[in-house]
Amino acid sequence: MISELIINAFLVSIMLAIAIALLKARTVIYTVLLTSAYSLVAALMFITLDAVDVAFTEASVGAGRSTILFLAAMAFLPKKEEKNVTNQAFPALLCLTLGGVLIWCSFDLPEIGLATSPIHQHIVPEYILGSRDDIGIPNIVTSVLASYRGYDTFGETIVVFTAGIAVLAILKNNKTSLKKIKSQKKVATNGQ
Amino acid sequence: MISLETYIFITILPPLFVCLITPLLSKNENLRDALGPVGGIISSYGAIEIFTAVLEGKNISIKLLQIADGIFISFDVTPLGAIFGLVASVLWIFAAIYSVGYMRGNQEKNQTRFYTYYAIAVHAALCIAYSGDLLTLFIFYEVLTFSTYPLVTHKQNELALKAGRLYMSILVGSSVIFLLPAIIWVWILTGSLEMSKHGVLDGYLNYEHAPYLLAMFAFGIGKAALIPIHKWLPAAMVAPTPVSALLHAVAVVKAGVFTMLLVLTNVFGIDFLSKTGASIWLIWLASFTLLITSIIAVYKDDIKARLAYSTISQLSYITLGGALASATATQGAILHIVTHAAGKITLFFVAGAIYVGAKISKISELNGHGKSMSLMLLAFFIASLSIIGVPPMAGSWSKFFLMLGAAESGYLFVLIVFSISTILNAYYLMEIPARAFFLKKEKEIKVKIPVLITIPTLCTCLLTIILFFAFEPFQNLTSIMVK
Amino acid sequence: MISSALGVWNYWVVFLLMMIGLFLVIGRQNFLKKIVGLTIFQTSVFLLYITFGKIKGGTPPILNNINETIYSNPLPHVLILTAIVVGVATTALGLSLVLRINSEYGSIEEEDISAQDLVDYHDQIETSKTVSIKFKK
Amino acid sequence: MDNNPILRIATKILFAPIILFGLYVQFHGDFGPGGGFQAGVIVASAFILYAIVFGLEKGKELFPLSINLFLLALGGILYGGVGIASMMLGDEFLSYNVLGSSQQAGQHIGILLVEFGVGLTVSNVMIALFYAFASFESSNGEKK
Amino acid sequence: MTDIIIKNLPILVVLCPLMMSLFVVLIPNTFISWIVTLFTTLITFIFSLLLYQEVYQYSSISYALGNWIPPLGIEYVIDKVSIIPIIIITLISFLTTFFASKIMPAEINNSSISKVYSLWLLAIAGLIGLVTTGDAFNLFVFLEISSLASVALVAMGAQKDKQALVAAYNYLILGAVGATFYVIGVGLLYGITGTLNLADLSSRITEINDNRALVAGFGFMIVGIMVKAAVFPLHIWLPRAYAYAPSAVSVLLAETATKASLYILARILFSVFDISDTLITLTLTYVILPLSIIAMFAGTIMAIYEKDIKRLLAHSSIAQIGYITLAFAIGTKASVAAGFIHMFNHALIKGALFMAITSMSFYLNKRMTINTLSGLGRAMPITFSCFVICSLSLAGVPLTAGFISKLYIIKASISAEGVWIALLILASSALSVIYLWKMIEAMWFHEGPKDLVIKENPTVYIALLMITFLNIYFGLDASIVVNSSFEAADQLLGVQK
Repeated sequence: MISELIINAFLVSIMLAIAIALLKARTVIYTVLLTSAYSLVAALMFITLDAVDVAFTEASVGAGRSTILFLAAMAFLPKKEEKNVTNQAFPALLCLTLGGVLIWCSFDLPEIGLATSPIHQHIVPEYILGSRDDIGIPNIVTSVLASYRGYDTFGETIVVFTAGIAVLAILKNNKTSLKKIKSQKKVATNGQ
Repeated sequence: MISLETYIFITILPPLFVCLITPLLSKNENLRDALGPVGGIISSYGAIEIFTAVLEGKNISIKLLQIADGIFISFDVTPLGAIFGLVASVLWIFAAIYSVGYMRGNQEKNQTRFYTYYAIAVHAALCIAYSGDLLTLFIFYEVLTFSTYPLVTHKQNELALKAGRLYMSILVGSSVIFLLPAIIWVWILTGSLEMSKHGVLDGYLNYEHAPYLLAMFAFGIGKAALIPIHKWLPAAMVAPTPVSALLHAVAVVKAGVFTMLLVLTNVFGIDFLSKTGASIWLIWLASFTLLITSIIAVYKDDIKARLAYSTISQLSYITLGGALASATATQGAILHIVTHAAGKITLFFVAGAIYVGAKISKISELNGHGKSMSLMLLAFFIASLSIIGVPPMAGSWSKFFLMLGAAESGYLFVLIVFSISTILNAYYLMEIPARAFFLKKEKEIKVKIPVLITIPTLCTCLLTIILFFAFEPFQNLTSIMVK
Repeated sequence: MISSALGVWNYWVVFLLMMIGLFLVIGRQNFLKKIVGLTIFQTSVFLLYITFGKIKGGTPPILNNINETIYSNPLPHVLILTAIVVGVATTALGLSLVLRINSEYGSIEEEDISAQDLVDYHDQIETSKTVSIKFKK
Repeated sequence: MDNNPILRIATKILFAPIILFGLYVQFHGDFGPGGGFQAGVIVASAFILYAIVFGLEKGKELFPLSINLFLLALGGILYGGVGIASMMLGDEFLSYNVLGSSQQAGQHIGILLVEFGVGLTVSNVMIALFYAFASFESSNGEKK
Repeated sequence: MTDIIIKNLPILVVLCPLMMSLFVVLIPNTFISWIVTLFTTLITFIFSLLLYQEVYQYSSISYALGNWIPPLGIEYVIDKVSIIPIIIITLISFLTTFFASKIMPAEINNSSISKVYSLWLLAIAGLIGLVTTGDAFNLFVFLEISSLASVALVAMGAQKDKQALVAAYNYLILGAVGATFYVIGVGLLYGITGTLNLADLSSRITEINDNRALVAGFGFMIVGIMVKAAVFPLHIWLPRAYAYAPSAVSVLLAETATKASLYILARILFSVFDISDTLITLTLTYVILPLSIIAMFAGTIMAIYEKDIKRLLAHSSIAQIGYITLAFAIGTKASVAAGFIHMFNHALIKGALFMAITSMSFYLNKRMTINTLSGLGRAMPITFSCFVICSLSLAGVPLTAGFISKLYIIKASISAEGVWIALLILASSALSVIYLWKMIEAMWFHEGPKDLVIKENPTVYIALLMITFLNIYFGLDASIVVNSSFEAADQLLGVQK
C-alpha cells in the first residue's frame, strides 16, 4: 500500500515538473508536446489509482485525441508565443490565495484510501451489488455509466455532438459567402 | 335613472373623446373648434350632478382594476374632488371658447395639435379630481404634465424649448424623485393606497417620521409651486395665453394644490396633523413663499409674469390653509381654489385679450389705453378686487375663512402675512387698470378684440360676482369635507 | 504516519497543479496557451476526483469471483469519464475559435487583438455624424 | 507524403485491425475496461490515419461528409431512441428493464445499444473535427 | 398516450428540444428548419404549461431517470420554484424563435443555418435541463451543453464583425473556468458527503459541522455559478458576448442565459445549504449584498457612458442582475419572491428592448450606435413605440411590469433592512432613466438621414408586439406572477432544517 502511495507521489511530482516547465515554455510545439506528456503521466496515475477506464480514456482522448487537434491547429498558428507585457502580479496572487484556500481545507478532506470514509460507504456498495445482481455486468464502471447514471452519459454524448456541430459551423462560416448575405439583406431592407 | 357611477364617466370622458376626434376634423375648422365647448357643457352637466349627489351625502366610488394588493385604478369622489371637478369642467367651457378666439385672432400654427393636447390636459385634471387611489392620482398627474408639454412649447422657438425643458425637468423630476417614493412609503406602511375621510396614516406612521413624509409629498407635488420648486411656473409663461389660463386657473396648478390638500386631509388627516404638528414647518415655508412672490410680482413689468407670481402666492394661501390643520382654515383653502380660479382665469383672459387686441404685453406700455379697451379693463378690475378679497366679490369669502382659521389656530404671524400680502396684491394688481385709465398715452394704437374673446372673459368676470351670492352649496360641501 | 504525509503531499501537489493551470489561463496573453492551461487545470481536477475514489488495497472496479475483494470507488471514475469528454469538446471548440481569430486578426496575442478591437470600436462610433435637434412639424 | 510506399502499405495493413480493435473495445466494454468513447476514438483514428496518409480528398471519398453528419446525429438519436422506447413501454426514460424479457436481459440490450450510440457519435465527431481542422486552410485560401 | 406524456412531462420538457436538435441539423432547407424549430419551442412551451398545472396539483414532482431510486440514479425535481425559470425560458425561446425568422437568414449564410438552429435548440435544452435536474453533476453536464452551444452561437456573429470571435473566445474560457470551479466545489462536497443528489446532499451537510472542506466547496460552487450568472465582478464576458452575437442570438441570451444560473444560485444558497446556517448568512450579507449594490450602480453608470446600444443594454442587464441578487441577498421570503418577480419581468423587458434594437439594426444593416439611432422613431413607429413602453417598464413606471418588481423589491428591502437599501435602489433606477432618455431622444428628436425610409415587416414586429403586450399585461394584473413567486419563496425557504 505504501508503495502505491510512493509511486503516486513520484508521478505527481513528475506532473508538477511538467507543469512548471509549461510555465516557462514559449515555443508552441514544445507546449503541445508537454501537454500531451502531462496527460500521459496523468493516465499512468489513474492506473495506479485503480481507474483503468479513466486511464484508457485519458490516454486515447486526452493524450491522443487532443494532441492531434493541437497539432492540426498548430499548422496555421504562429510558432512562438510573445513575452507578456502586462504584469501578472494579480493573477498570480489570485491563484496563490485559491491554492491556499484549498490547502487550508485539505486537512478536513478524507485521508486517501480510507475505506471507512462516507464517500465509500454511502451509495457505492449498492452499485457493486446492483451491478452483479440487477444488471449482471462485471464492469461496474460501465454499468454505472450506462445504466445508473445513463442520463449523464446521454448528456455527454450531446455535449460531444454540440462541439462537433459548433466546430463545423464556426470553421465553415467564413467571409466567402458574404456577398450573398449582403444581397439578402438588401431584399430584407426593402421589406419583402 | 342613471347610476351615480356613470356620472363620473359622463364627466371625464368628453374631453377624451374631444381629443380623439379633433385630429380627424383638422380640415373642418369650425366643427373642430365647436367640439371643445360642447364637450365642456356635457362634462359640466355630469360634474353638477355629482356635485349635488355628494352634497346629499351620497358616496360615489368605482374600482376599475387591481394592480397589486391594495393598489387599484379606482375613482372615488370626495367633496373636495367634486368641487375641483366642477370648477375644471365649467371653466373649460369658457377656456375653450376663449382659446378659439385667441388662436384665430393670433393666427397661431398647429391649432389641431393644440386643441388635442388641451383636451387631454382637461381629461387628466378631471381624472385627478375624482381619483380614489394615490396611484391613479399619480398616473394622471403625470399625464397632465406630459400633455401640457406640447402646449408650453407651442411656439417651438429656442425660448419655448428651454422653458419646456425646465418645465418638464422640474415637474417630472420632483414627482418621480419625491412623490412616487412617498406614495410607495404610504403603501408599505398601510398596505393600501386608498384614502379615507379622516386620513389613513394614523397608527401606522410614527410621529417623528411624519414631517419627512409630508416633506416628500410637499416637494413632490411640484405643481403646487412652493419655493424652491416654483421656477417652472414663470418659465411656462412663454405659452399662448389660453394655455397660461389653463395652467394657472383651471388645470395644472389647481391639480397641484388639490393634490396637496387631498394629501393633507385624506392621507394624513387634519387631526393627525394637528396632533403631531408635522405641518408647522410647512406653514412657515408657505407664508415665506407667499410674501416673497408677492414682492417679486411688484417688480415684474410683463403682465403675464406678474400674474404668474401672483398665482404662486395665491397657491401658497391654499397650501397654508391646509397646513394650518384646522377645520375652518381647510374650508377656506378649498373655497380659495374656486374663487381664485374664477378670478385668475379672468385676469389671464384680459391679459390675452390685450395682447391680441393691442399687441401689448408690458405694463409700462399700457399707459392710457384704458379708453380703447375699457370693457376688458373693467373685467380686470373686478377680478382683481375678487383676488384681493373685497366684497362683494367671491374672493372675500375664502380670504375671510382663511384668516378665521389662522386666528383660531392661533398663528398670529400668519394673519400679519395675509394682510401684508393683501396690500401687495392690491398694489400690483390695481396698478394695471390705474395706469391704463389715469396716465396719458404716448402713441395711438388701434385696438380690435375678437368677440369670441370678449364673451368668455365677461362670463368669468360675472362668475366672480355670482359666486359671492351663490355661496351656500360650496360652503356646505366643505363643511361635509372637514366634519 | 508517512502514508498520511504522502497522502497530504498528494493532495497538495494536485492543488498546486490546478493553480498552475488556472494561472496559465488567466495570466497568459496567448490564446493557445490559455487553452493549454485549461487542459492542465481540468486534468488536475480529474486527479482530485480519482484520488477520492482510491481505497487502500482495492482493485479496479471490475467484478471478479473472489470474495471479500475490495473494489475502488467506481462513481468518481464515471464522473471523470464524462468530464474528460466534456473537456475535449471544450478544447476543440476553443481551438477552432483560435484558428478563426488568427486568420481574422493575424495574431493570437491578447494585446494586439484588444488594440485592434479598440480602434474598430471607435471607428464605429465616430463614423456616423451627430445631428441637430429638430421638432415635428 | 502520399507518395511514400511504406506509409501507404502500412496504412492499408493497419486500417482493418484498428477498426477491429475499436469494435472489440466497443463491445467488450461490459467485461473489461473500454466502451463507447474509447472505441469511438479508436475507430476514428483509423480513418484519420487514412486521411493523413492518402490526403484529405481520398479520405473524404472513403468517408463522405454527408454520411459523417448523418451518423453524427444518428448516434444521439439512437441513444435518445432507447430512452423513448422505454418510455413508450410505460417506464421511465432510459430504464432498460422493460426492453428485454428479464431485467438483466433488458439491461444488457439497453447498455449495448446506448454504448453503440455513444461510439457512433464520438467517432463521427472526431472525424468531423479532423476534417474541419484539416480543410480549414483551403477554405481560408479561397477567401484571400 | 396522453398518460405517458403526463407521466414523463419533466423529462419531455428537456427531451423535446434536445432530440429535435439532432434532427434539425440534418434539414438542408432554411425555412423548414426554422419551422421545425418553432414548433419544437412551441410544444416545449405547452409541455411547461402542463407541468405548471401538475406542480400546482402535487406541489413537487420527482422523476427518477432510468427508474433507479435517487440518490442511486439521477433525479429530476420540479417544484414551484423551478417551474418559474422553466416557464420563462420556454416562453421567451418560443417568442424569440418566432422573431428570428427573418433576422437569422440575413446574418447567417444558408449552408450553416440548420446547424445554427440545432445549436439554438441545444442552448435552450441545456438551460432547461440545468433548471430541472436534481443532481449536482448532471447540472454540470447541462451547464456545459448550454454554454458550448451559446458560445458557438455567439461566434456566428463573425460574419458581421470579427470581434464576435474574441467575444466568444472569452465567453468560452471564462465559462469553462467557472464550470471547473463548480466541479471542484462539487468534488469537495462529494468527498466529504459521498453523494451527488442535491436533496440528499443538503440532508447530509447538516450532519457535518464546521468542516473546512465544506466551506471551500461551497465557495467554489458559488463562484462557478456566479461566473455563469454574470454577477458583478465576474460579468466581464457578458457585454461583448451580447454585443457581437448575431442579433437573434443576443436576444435569446439576454433573456434566458443568466436567469437559469441565477435560479441555480438561489437553489444552492437556500435549498442545498440552509439560510439559517451562519455560513450562508455571512456570505449573503458580506459578499453578495455589497456586490449587488456595486453592480446596480456600476452597470448603470457604464451604460450611461456607453455609445454602442447593444453593449449599453448589456451593461444595464448587469445592473438588473444586481437587483435580483440583491433581493436574494436580503434573504427574507418577501425579498426572494421579489427576486423571482423581477427575474420574470426583466426577461420580458430586456428581451423586448433587444428585439427592438435588433430589428432596427436589421433594417439599417449596420451596428447600432447612439448616432445611428437618429430619426428611427419616425421611420419605424411601431418598433419605436414598443421600445418606449419597455423603457418605461425598465425605469419602473406605473402600469408596466417593471413597476411591480421594483415595488416588491423596495417593500421587501424596507421591511428587512431598512430604508437605505430602498433609497439606493431608487437612486439607481433614477439613473437608469438617463440612458433610456438618451436613446429615446436620439430616436425621436434627432433628425435622421434624408433617405431613411423603412417599411416595417410584420414577421419582424409581431413577436415584439406580443412581448410588449405581456409587459403591459403583467403591469396591470400581476397576480399570477406575484402569487407563484411567493409560493416559490415559501417552498424554497419554508423547508428549513
